[in-house]
Amino acid sequence: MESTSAKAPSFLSTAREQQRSMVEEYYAGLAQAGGAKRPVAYMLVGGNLTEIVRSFGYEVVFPEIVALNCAIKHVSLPNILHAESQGYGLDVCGYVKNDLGLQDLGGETPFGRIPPPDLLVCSFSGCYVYVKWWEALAEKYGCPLFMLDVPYMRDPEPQAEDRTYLIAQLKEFITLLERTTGRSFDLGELRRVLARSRRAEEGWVEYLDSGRGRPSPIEAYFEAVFYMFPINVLRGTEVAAEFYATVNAEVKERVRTGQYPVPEEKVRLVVEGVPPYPSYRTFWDFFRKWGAVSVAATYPKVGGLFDRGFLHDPGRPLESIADYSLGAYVNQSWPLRRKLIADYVKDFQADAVLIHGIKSCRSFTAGQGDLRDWLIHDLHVPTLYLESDHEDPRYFAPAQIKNRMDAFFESLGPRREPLVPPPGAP
Amino acid sequence: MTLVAGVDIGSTTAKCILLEDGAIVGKSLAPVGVELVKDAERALEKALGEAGRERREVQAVTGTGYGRFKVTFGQYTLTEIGCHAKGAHYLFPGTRVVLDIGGQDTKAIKVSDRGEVVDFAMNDKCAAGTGRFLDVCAGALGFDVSEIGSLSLGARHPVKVTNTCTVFAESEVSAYVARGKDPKDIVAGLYASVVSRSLSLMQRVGVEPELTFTGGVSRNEGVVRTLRQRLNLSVNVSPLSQYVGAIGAALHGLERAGSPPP
Amino acid sequence: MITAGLDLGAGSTKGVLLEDGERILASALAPTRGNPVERSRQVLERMVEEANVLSDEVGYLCTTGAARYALPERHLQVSDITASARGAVFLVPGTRHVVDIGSQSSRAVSVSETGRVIRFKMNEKCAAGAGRFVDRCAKYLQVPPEEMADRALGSTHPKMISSVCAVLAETEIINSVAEEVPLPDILMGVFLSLAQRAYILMRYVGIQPEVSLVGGLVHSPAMSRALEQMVKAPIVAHPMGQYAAAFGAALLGHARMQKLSSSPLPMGTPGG
Amino acid sequence: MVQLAREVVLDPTYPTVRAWTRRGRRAVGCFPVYTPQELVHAMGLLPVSLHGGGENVEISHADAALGSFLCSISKSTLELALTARLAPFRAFIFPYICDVSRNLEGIFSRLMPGTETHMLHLPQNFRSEATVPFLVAEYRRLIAKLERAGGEPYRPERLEASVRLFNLQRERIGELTATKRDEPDKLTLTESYLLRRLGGLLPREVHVELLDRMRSQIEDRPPRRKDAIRTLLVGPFCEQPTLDLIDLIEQAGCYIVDDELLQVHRWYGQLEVEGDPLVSLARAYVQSPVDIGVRAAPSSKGEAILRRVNDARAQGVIFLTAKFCEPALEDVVLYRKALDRQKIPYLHLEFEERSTSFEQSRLQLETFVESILFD
Ligand SMILES: Nc1ncnc2c1ncn2[C@@H]1O[C@H](COP(=O)(O)OP(=O)(O)O)[C@@H](O)[C@H]1O
Ligand SMILES: Nc1ncnc2c1ncn2[C@@H]1O[C@H](COP(=O)(O)OP(=O)(O)O)[C@@H](O)[C@H]1O
Ligand code: SF4
Ligand code: SF4
Ligand code: SF4
Repeated sequence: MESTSAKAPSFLSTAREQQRSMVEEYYAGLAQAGGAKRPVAYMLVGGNLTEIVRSFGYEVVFPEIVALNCAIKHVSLPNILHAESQGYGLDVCGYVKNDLGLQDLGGETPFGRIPPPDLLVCSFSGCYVYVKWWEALAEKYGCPLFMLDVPYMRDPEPQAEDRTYLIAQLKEFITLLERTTGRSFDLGELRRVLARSRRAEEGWVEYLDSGRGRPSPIEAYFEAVFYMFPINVLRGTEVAAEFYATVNAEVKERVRTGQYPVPEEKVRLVVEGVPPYPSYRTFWDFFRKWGAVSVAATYPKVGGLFDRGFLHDPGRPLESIADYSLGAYVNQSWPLRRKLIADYVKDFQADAVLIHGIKSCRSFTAGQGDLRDWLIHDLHVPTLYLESDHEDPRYFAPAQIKNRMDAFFESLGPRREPLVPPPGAP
Repeated sequence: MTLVAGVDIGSTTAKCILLEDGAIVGKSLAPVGVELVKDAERALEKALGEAGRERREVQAVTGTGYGRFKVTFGQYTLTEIGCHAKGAHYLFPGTRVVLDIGGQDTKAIKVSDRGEVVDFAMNDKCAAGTGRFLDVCAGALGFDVSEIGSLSLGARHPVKVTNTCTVFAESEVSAYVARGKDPKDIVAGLYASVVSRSLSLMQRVGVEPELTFTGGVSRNEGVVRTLRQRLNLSVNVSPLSQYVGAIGAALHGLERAGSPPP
Repeated sequence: MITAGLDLGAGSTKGVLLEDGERILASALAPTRGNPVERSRQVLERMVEEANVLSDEVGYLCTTGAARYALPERHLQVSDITASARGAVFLVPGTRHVVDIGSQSSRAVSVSETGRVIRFKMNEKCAAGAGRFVDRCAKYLQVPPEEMADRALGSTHPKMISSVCAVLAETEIINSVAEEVPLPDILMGVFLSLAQRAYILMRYVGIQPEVSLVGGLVHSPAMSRALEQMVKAPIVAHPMGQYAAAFGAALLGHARMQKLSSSPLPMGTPGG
Repeated sequence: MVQLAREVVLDPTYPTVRAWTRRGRRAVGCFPVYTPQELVHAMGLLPVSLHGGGENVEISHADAALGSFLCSISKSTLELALTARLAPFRAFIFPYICDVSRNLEGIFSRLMPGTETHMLHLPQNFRSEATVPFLVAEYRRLIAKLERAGGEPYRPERLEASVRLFNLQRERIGELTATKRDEPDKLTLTESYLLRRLGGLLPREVHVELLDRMRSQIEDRPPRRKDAIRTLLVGPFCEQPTLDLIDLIEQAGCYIVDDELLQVHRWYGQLEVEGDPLVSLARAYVQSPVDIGVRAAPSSKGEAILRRVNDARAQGVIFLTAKFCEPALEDVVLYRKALDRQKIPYLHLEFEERSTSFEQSRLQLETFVESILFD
């Protein structure tokens, strides 16, 4: 039954404050960046080369993150419409349209102006749209574009030839950076950056792992999304390395005081897919009403599957960066993705899986229907599939989504016997 | 003696069912307008009128359908997915799969032997293949949707209706009319298109006997016939098929009436 | 020389008679109702009567519109985009951009001084962007269609419709009514949503003054008001704008007839 | 001949492949746009181009796995697989041309037990020294899969022989496309398309022979000068428009003087084998000048389109893109900006495999032609 006590979510207050000011500072810093002294590199979240670029003194812009920030702040639609008037069709990825629309309109956002790029780094890691998007930016700005071709992961472990190929490209990238910045590569600096990344990653993993608790002291989808910002955008900086200590201390406090994000945990969910950012709050509310909490999710791993064993290693700088790029979540083949989700269900004792499909993202979404089918029919895990968009508010039909969600949770009701753990992954 | 009511406020019609000790004693059906709360009230009053009963005798009212939250005078709500499962189970206890085609969406629901929802799938993309689609296309042919049920009988060369959009399908139909196609063939094409879409939806939950077809479109004998032919299965269709959601809602109230409302 | 232009539209059939490609002799309109051939013959007959000419004085018959190929006695057919661009420039000289909103589709066209199409774009995916949508909303909201525009103009806080789907948009409207949004605001929202879609098309082809609105929506002052809000420039809606394609057809027919009389080429139809 | 080609192409059960496999041979389905079909051939297998289902395949199973907002070719290919119409195939190769093709492989690998499937990572970094060696290694992964699918062991000399045969085929196809460019009235786009498409459905020797026979027939045709517009057709490199739509384009008054249909046969011209044939094959892919949506642009997109318009002496461009095909959709915006600058007329249409009514397309095509013809 729908619980009537859908209180506002309790945030980790200190961490949340800290996160907010980190975001503000970051954008404020960006607004000042650009030019020879603090050149700007545009990068993509999946398989990014933050550490290398930072070691050369670049400021980094992630248009995907800017796009999702715009969507949460309800300012994505004008950018999208502008891109559509340029000829980008309804079906083009919302991130792309938000970014290209925004670029064309001068880069002003409610959180500050986004400076144009001096360098475009395309990590072709799990999304072909990346290639198209960066081509458009290169055409617009005429700045250098480096294409890091990341082989798709079809085997559980990286193959030797994949690593060799990536390391060769990374070396070529470093040469390009030396040429464009006039600075020489500083291996010591890269190692220091990597060490900071690693600290952030360890803290982040600790945070994610606390979802195993019953009840879960974290909301591993809606809440985790807030704490993704440092791990994706500020990785390699000291603030990011420090940040997760605050977060984890507060999570422990929650457990101590019994203040859980969903006070009456009724359903434990594993969530797959990108969130509907324009209707983030509404969507979350639908869940809380049913006492549903996400205990693990794939989306917060788009910037790296750190929780599955990979961490940057200052002792193997280029090798670990290569492995990082290969390990982006969307760069995993469907068999690997399926196994990961099944593992989450088992490890985090989830009752059900929610899949949120994105109408304009094929990389994530194409095949989620098959995933649903596999979960329901082969693993007997109740699974709900919903669809809207990550950027475009026009695609969120609240009544329909609520209807499906209610029906799903209703149907879970009578069968809330403890679920048999899925019979192992294939 | 327990008297309960189920009120189904759909996207096009409001339905009400009165159950007394598990037997249907009254029903009503009317198009919905823009004042859903009033529509819901009216639906209940009309059913009470038919049964010759009083409002105060009703022990539980359950709202369902898109407008279930507008049944403000009721005690319970349940989505129409749950209700169609329950209702179909009540009418045909052997039901394993329910296909519900209403005004705005199509649902395939897999149900347990106790009438509980096991899995369901709904049309995700627009209103293509729903009741609205048939209403609009019937209009383009100059008919009302209730008149076209038997029209496809003598069709020999059904046309292909491929447009995914309800609104553009209307122009596709107009184009066939302009080209002088036999309305029989056009209607047959429409049914094939509706059935093909719902088959694809049923694939998601798995087709198995018994299948019960519910919702307003199940009153269309042409669609029923086409569905039977395509599936090569017998398909349960009750004369009360449009009321199945309301029946399920009433049953839900009956189950819950023992326990105090939350 | 008299030429006739017939626009066999999806919603209505329109016709004009032109003398020497200049002077308007007659015009007529009838709802198509699924029978474009018969309807266009009736329209032609009515015009011949109105103009008080003999039917064989009509030297050339050019069709346009969705059913342009349906009428066997036509001499030429042209696309309705070509035709309405030509007609818009005839009705409103100086037009360089045409927005054509008919019953089932909206188009934006940039045109040369002579009315030749330079670039165009039409709505393809969803049908929530054209006149039929307005008609349906009128029916839903129980407002007489001719009053839609007037009532909409009374709006102070228009309620935009966000859904891209015509059908879901209707649900959205019903929700607005349930939430007691004032009727004028809902109505203006309908026009603004239409205008927003059209605006994307318009920007795609490039907006240049003067902008003319043609098609059946010229009868809705709220439509041009909504467009003006988007474009932030005046929009001209000629009272005969619904006939733009018919005018264009008559004009192109006239041009073709002149060409034929000056060259011995056999009569051919481009794209025919 | 063309009629026969039409029948073969319209039959979604792959009659030619069935005939071949009945004789105990093994066939491998190759998803567009590019796979090294000569490699498949060299292992004693028949490489067959998959082209989706066309208008005749009703989608009822595939939607469930894929969702609605995807191109038709992905859906219909899966539908054919799930309804046993791809039964003659022992293996499927999906190149990483886009996220959809890539993910489709993951779905096939679950839903098609008993066949081998392979996602071929086609590199997108064309400047790195390491790309060719990587692609060679990638081809070796493919070889291992093909051996499991019943292919004969890989031998370099067999690959050389296959390259020679494929060179012949490319030469013949090159002649067809040259004719279409230089004398567009000698054969229609539909004819040229059908003849080319057979190339992915027949044993290559048979196709070469067939085109040999057609060559003189085409040469002997009387010219049919027609007042049509020389047009470049851009976009349908993967999902194929239906024959009716292809017909419609020329009916509306265009001559398609160059197109992006069926790129697999035109990825490179004559392939010279020097040293290791596998290296030559990889190098040919990396160095190919082909500049279409599924390949990271070697140079500016805008310049590329203008160059192609120029090479084809085209008066205008038609973008014909499959619905939901992002690689194609995103390029159109860059292309049109360049065309706008040069005032070259263009038209953008979208298509779906299953649509049978083309009223909207016809209207736009006619307007496009009229806008160029009328003054
Ligand atoms: N007598 C009838 N014959 C054929 N179709 C009918 C008939 N009555 C209703 N319908 C169809 O049923 C649809 C409404 O179905 P219903 O299940 O009541 O929808 P909802 O619950 O969404 O309001 C209408 O759109 C119409 O197509
Ligand atoms: N008198 C009127 N008042 C308001 N709207 C009108 C009027 N006449 C036509 N319309 C609008 O114009 C639309 C028809 O436009 P029209 O250009 O004639 O379409 P088509 O060419 O497709 O038949 C109708 O759907 C209606 O919305
Ligand atoms: S993964 Fe999806 S959301 Fe992200 S850029 Fe690619 S298409 Fe867009
Ligand atoms: S295609 Fe038509 S029915 Fe579908 S979403 Fe668009 S307007 Fe709605
Ligand atoms: S049609 Fe486009 S999106 Fe679809 S598989 Fe081909 S390239 Fe990918």
